[in-house]
Amino acid sequence: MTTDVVSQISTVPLLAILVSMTAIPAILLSSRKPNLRESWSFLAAGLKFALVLSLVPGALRGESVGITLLEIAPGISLRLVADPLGVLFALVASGLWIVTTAYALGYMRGHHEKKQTRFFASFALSLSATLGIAFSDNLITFLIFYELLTLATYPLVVHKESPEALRSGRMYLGYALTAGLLFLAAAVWVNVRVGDVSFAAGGFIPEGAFGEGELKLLFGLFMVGVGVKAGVMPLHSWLPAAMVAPTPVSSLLHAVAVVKSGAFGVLRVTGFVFGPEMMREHGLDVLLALFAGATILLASLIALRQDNLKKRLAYSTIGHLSYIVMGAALASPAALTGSLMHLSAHAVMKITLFFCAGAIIVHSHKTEISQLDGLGRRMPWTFGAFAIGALGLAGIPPVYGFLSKWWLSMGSLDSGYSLALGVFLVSGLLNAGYFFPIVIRGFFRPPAPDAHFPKGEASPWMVAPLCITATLAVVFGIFPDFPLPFFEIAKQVVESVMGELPQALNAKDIGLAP
Amino acid sequence: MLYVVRDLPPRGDVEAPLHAKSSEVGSPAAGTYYIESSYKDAGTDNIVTVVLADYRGFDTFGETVVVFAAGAACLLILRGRRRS
Amino acid sequence: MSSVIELLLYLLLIASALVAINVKDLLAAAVTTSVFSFVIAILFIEMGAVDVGFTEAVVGAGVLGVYFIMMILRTTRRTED
Amino acid sequence: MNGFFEDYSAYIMCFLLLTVGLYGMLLKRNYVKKVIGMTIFQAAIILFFILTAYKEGGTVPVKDPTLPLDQADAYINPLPHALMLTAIVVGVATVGVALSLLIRVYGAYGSLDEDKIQQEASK
Amino acid sequence: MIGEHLPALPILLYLFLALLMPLAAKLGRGLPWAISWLGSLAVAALGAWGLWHTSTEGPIRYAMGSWAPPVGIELVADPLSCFFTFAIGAVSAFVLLHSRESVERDCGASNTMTYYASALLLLAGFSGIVGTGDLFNLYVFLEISALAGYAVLGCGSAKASLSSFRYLIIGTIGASFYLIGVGLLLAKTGSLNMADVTAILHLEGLSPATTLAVVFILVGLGIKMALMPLHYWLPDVYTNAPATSTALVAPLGTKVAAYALLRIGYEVLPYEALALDLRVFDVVLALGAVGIIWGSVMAIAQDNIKRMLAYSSVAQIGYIAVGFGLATPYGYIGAVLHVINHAVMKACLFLVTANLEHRGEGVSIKGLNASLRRKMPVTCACFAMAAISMIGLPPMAGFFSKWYLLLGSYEQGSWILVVVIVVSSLLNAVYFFRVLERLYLGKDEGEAEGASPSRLPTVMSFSTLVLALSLLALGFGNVFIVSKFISPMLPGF
Amino acid sequence: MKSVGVSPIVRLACRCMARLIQIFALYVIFHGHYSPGGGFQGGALLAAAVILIRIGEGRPVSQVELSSSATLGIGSFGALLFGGVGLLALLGGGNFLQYDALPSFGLSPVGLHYWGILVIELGVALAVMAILVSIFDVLTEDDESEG
Repeated sequence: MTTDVVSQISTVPLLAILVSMTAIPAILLSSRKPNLRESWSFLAAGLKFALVLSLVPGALRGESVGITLLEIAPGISLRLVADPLGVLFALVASGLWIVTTAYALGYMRGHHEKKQTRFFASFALSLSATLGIAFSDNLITFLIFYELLTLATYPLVVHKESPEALRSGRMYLGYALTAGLLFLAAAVWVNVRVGDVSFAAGGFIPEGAFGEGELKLLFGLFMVGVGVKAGVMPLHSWLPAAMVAPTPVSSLLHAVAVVKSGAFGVLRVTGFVFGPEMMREHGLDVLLALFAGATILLASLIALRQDNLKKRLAYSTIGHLSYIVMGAALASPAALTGSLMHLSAHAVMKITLFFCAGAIIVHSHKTEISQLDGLGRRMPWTFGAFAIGALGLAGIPPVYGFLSKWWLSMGSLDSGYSLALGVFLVSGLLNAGYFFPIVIRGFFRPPAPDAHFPKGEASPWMVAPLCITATLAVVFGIFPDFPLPFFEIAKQVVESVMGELPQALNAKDIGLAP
Repeated sequence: MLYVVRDLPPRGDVEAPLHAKSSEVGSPAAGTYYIESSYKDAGTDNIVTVVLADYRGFDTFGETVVVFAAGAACLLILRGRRRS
Repeated sequence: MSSVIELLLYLLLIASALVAINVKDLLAAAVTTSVFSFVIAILFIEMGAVDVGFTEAVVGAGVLGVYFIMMILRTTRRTED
Repeated sequence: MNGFFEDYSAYIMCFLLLTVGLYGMLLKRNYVKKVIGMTIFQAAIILFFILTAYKEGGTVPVKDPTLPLDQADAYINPLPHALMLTAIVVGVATVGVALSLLIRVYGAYGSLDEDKIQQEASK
Repeated sequence: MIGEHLPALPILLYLFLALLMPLAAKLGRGLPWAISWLGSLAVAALGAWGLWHTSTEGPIRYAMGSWAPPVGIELVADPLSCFFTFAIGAVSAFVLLHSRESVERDCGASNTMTYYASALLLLAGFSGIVGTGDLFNLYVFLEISALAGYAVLGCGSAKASLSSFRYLIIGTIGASFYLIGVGLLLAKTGSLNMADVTAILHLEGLSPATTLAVVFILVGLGIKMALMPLHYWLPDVYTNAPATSTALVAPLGTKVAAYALLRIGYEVLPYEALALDLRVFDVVLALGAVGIIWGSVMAIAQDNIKRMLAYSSVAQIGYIAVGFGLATPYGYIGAVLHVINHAVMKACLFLVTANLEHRGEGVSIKGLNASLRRKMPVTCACFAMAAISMIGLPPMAGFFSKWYLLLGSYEQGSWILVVVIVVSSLLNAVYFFRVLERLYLGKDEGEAEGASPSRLPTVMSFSTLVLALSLLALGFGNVFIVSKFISPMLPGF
Repeated sequence: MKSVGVSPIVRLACRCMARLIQIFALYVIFHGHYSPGGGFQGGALLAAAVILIRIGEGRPVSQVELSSSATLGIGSFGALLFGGVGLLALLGGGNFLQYDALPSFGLSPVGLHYWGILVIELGVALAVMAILVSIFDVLTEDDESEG
């Protein structure tokens, strides 16, 4: 990152990416011994998280460390740099990989899934790609990992190899590859006009490099490029379709890694390519905000009508991703803070919800919401965690989701788009509207007479992770900097991009309430 | 087509670029050089033979190779497939 | 065209070419091709290209003719155009 | 020099011959006819080169004791002749390969007419 | 010694090895095979050395028989020609290494000698086209490679002979057109030497006759390189020919014609007149663009993998034509880089089909199933890598040629081209993932482990793998190649 | 080709013609320096002679003249003779085919060119004769059966 802070050479970002890549051969070689194979995954996940953690102190000081690998096109290097924004995203992704690995172990074995080796190998590769995206220093490095992510997740989407899965896989590829190509087209264009593709906090495209119309077109290309993965409507339809994948995939990739890399891409493009000033100057912020707002509302409405649990979660994901996009679009310090916090908040909460859904599917083989009546009493832990996640997504304190939504709302006020505030409020209600009935059905409705529920809870391999993430959601809601300093890092990012902190922060008011 | 033909040097024109002593950029024109110096260079009366075998010997080597290639090609295509 | 003979040769050339291409019997076509080669060889010699004319006569009228005829004997004389 | 017809009719004949050859190669349906068209086409090209080499009043490019060699205009240009010797050989070689391919084609399809072979091949 | 004679050495090496084949076959049965791939390797080494040498010390000109150029024949080794020589040697070395058993199967065991002789003559022709500085000499080598090409392409089944015969007719038209063009140029300039003709034409500009010459030369070479409307001979030939021949001709044959086009178009003919009066570059660009889309769409419609790859070649040649037609440094870099990238990709893909045929698997896409992945893991992995590169995903080689072409199109402000390149990448993805899906997903319907026939010979999987891996190397090394070798060879624009 | 049924007169004519053609061919090759003609024409004439015998006498007899199995070998030998002269010049310190760099045996450079040309013409003649006959052989071979 060509921020004010001089970047130091450090191999840590590279190592963090390589860790899971080197795990792949190990996983493939030990395909006959499941226990060994899974321990490789655990080992890689732990190491990766430790490596990312070691980057946190630097990020808190606002430093960027990284390494230039090789020149990949004249004047453009394959360059990995851990700046605060990248570290934030990497923390979320690598931290949740550990829990997901545990969960996946329980899920895959409980579900007797086939081809588990391929599954775990692709998973590791996806995580490498995700971290690569987080640590990319320029558009081309970003694009390389972005495409790698597409390829790595494709086997996961089509994992079941049913005709439906294949169809979804094709759809996913179609969307993602198109997006990648448009991104490429945009990146090349920038390279031709600006002569540089390195991200810089506050944007690196100089005023006047593009004409008015060209700028809008460029922005459009970029936004389609990253918006597909971020599920911005009307580019979202691959996401519900991709729900045919096994639930650990849906939870980590389609709630955290893949879709968040899209949202992360939006943040990178708005904050580090164009910059808030240029966005505002040329009305790009309104353009993006319109799409984001529409997505938030529409996705919530569609979610209301879904009976399939995972589908409902998928549409909810689409809505919440657009929160992040909206925060990026509003481009005020407070909104950006909210956006960054929602990046982590939504991850923690949505992964909880998907874990719960997976546990329900594996344990009771129920996939539709209408079949869940009374199940909560059999699976109290699962449904309890679900309730916490639902509360958070609806924006009710003391869960983490409340904080992020609060900042977003603040941002909508001080950026002058108060209409956005309305969007957040309405969507909060809608969130409550589509999540709470599930909890209520689970705990308070009597089971249907023909329902055959198994006894007890799901496997501890699955329940433990979902309890952990639910707890995390609450803990972060109360102490936004404990155990991981998400809020502090977000502050660094905001300061570097906007040049100022949200006003409320200047009053030394940090934490629970503004 | 007539338009193009008109642009060519007339038949038998001694002034044509091909027959000039040197080209417009001053390099010697090959044809005239051959006529003037072939006997001097190779002591052979037949100018075409000298051009063929000496000045442009590499073309002729190529030509011989073409013949060889044709022989190999015909053998390859038609021989040795009784078993199929 | 420097002489009537040359003009006649040209006309013969084009006529034999057309016949070779259009005659319905392949063997006749092959023989006409040899004639064509022979005529064009004479033309070459008339224009001072003795070596080329010689070669064309040997090759076109001789070797190629034999090849064509051998090939036609091995396959078929029949053709539809 | 001598009027258009005198100067250029040879070129025109040459181009006519080219057209005849091309017509044979492209439009004839019989493969042997295509090969014959090919020989005519190549002969026409050779004719063109020889035409460009010709000099009015020039003699055969073999040293003549009565004509000093530095009178270049007295000898016909040998360069195109040499080139065309090569081209003739290339032509023979091509025809040889073409004919051997045709023998195989006939062996498999029993015909040398494009339409019949196409019928046979699509069976 | 080597430096002085460098331009002639690859050609002579190939020619002599080919001529020695009858002798070699007498001495040992496997000798023709060994000689041919070792020879190619040596040529690759010469090319690499020459590339390094000429890009630091400038081009080497070699007068055949020591006759100064306009009188004698001149060979030229500059970075571009050495680059192509290297590509020819390197790709063919691995294809030939791979070829031993498929040649015996497809062309008969008693024909190996003539096959390898023809293959070497084919390569000799290619390197001659690349190395020569004389217009007529280029024709001679064009015909050497063409004749040898008809032989190796037509020696398999009767179907192969049929399509090879059709190719012969159309290819002869192409070569003859080129010859007519040369004749017209000779009549107007009196010279055959490229540098000489260049100087004269730059002085005089284009007259009607030279314009016609340009048209003939471009159409002739266009046929040889299978540029869009002149491409229709290609799919049949590639589909029916023996596997090795396709793997030899498909990556190199059309590229070499493209090289000749590049050379003559940029260097011999006067650039301004071509660009402004004739708009040749625009025409080539448009044809290339149409070819890209047309080839990709046709590839999707095919069920035979070889046919699909053949149509994909038409599309890829379109890329090269586009780079050529852009007539900017980026376009040029893209075109040249794509030549080597595509050569390696196509060689790899056709070797994969050769492997499939060798194992008795069909080359119909519908007939593929997931058991192949178990039976031939290396082959499948190579196919996947090459396919990803063809689609143009980073960091495989294919991405970077696309990158430069995109840079070039933006520079020209040509939006349609950007769209074409993007759309064609998607179409590529469609037809390659169709195959990948069948290879990697779906039920393993194969029989039990022991029942499958003999394993693929190691050399076969080895050479396929080397080509696939070099795609990665080419991808990561592209900056090195571009800045070190391609940039010095840029013509003045 | 079948030799059965060819009348003795034809056979005799063929034989005589063939010898005449061969002599003429040798003349063409060696006199190529002074009059039209040279390696290729001479080679083609030699080939014509052999082909004439092949047609007139039938295969078995004509094998004595030039064995079918040796044709490609002789062809490559002819081409190698050509290439060898070039290579010899290369090794002698000149460029490929630079005749005056050949080992001189007391000849002047001009003489070297003269003799060099003669040798390569011989090579060409050998190659052309062998290959043209070989193509004729292949075209007339009846023993293949397409399956």
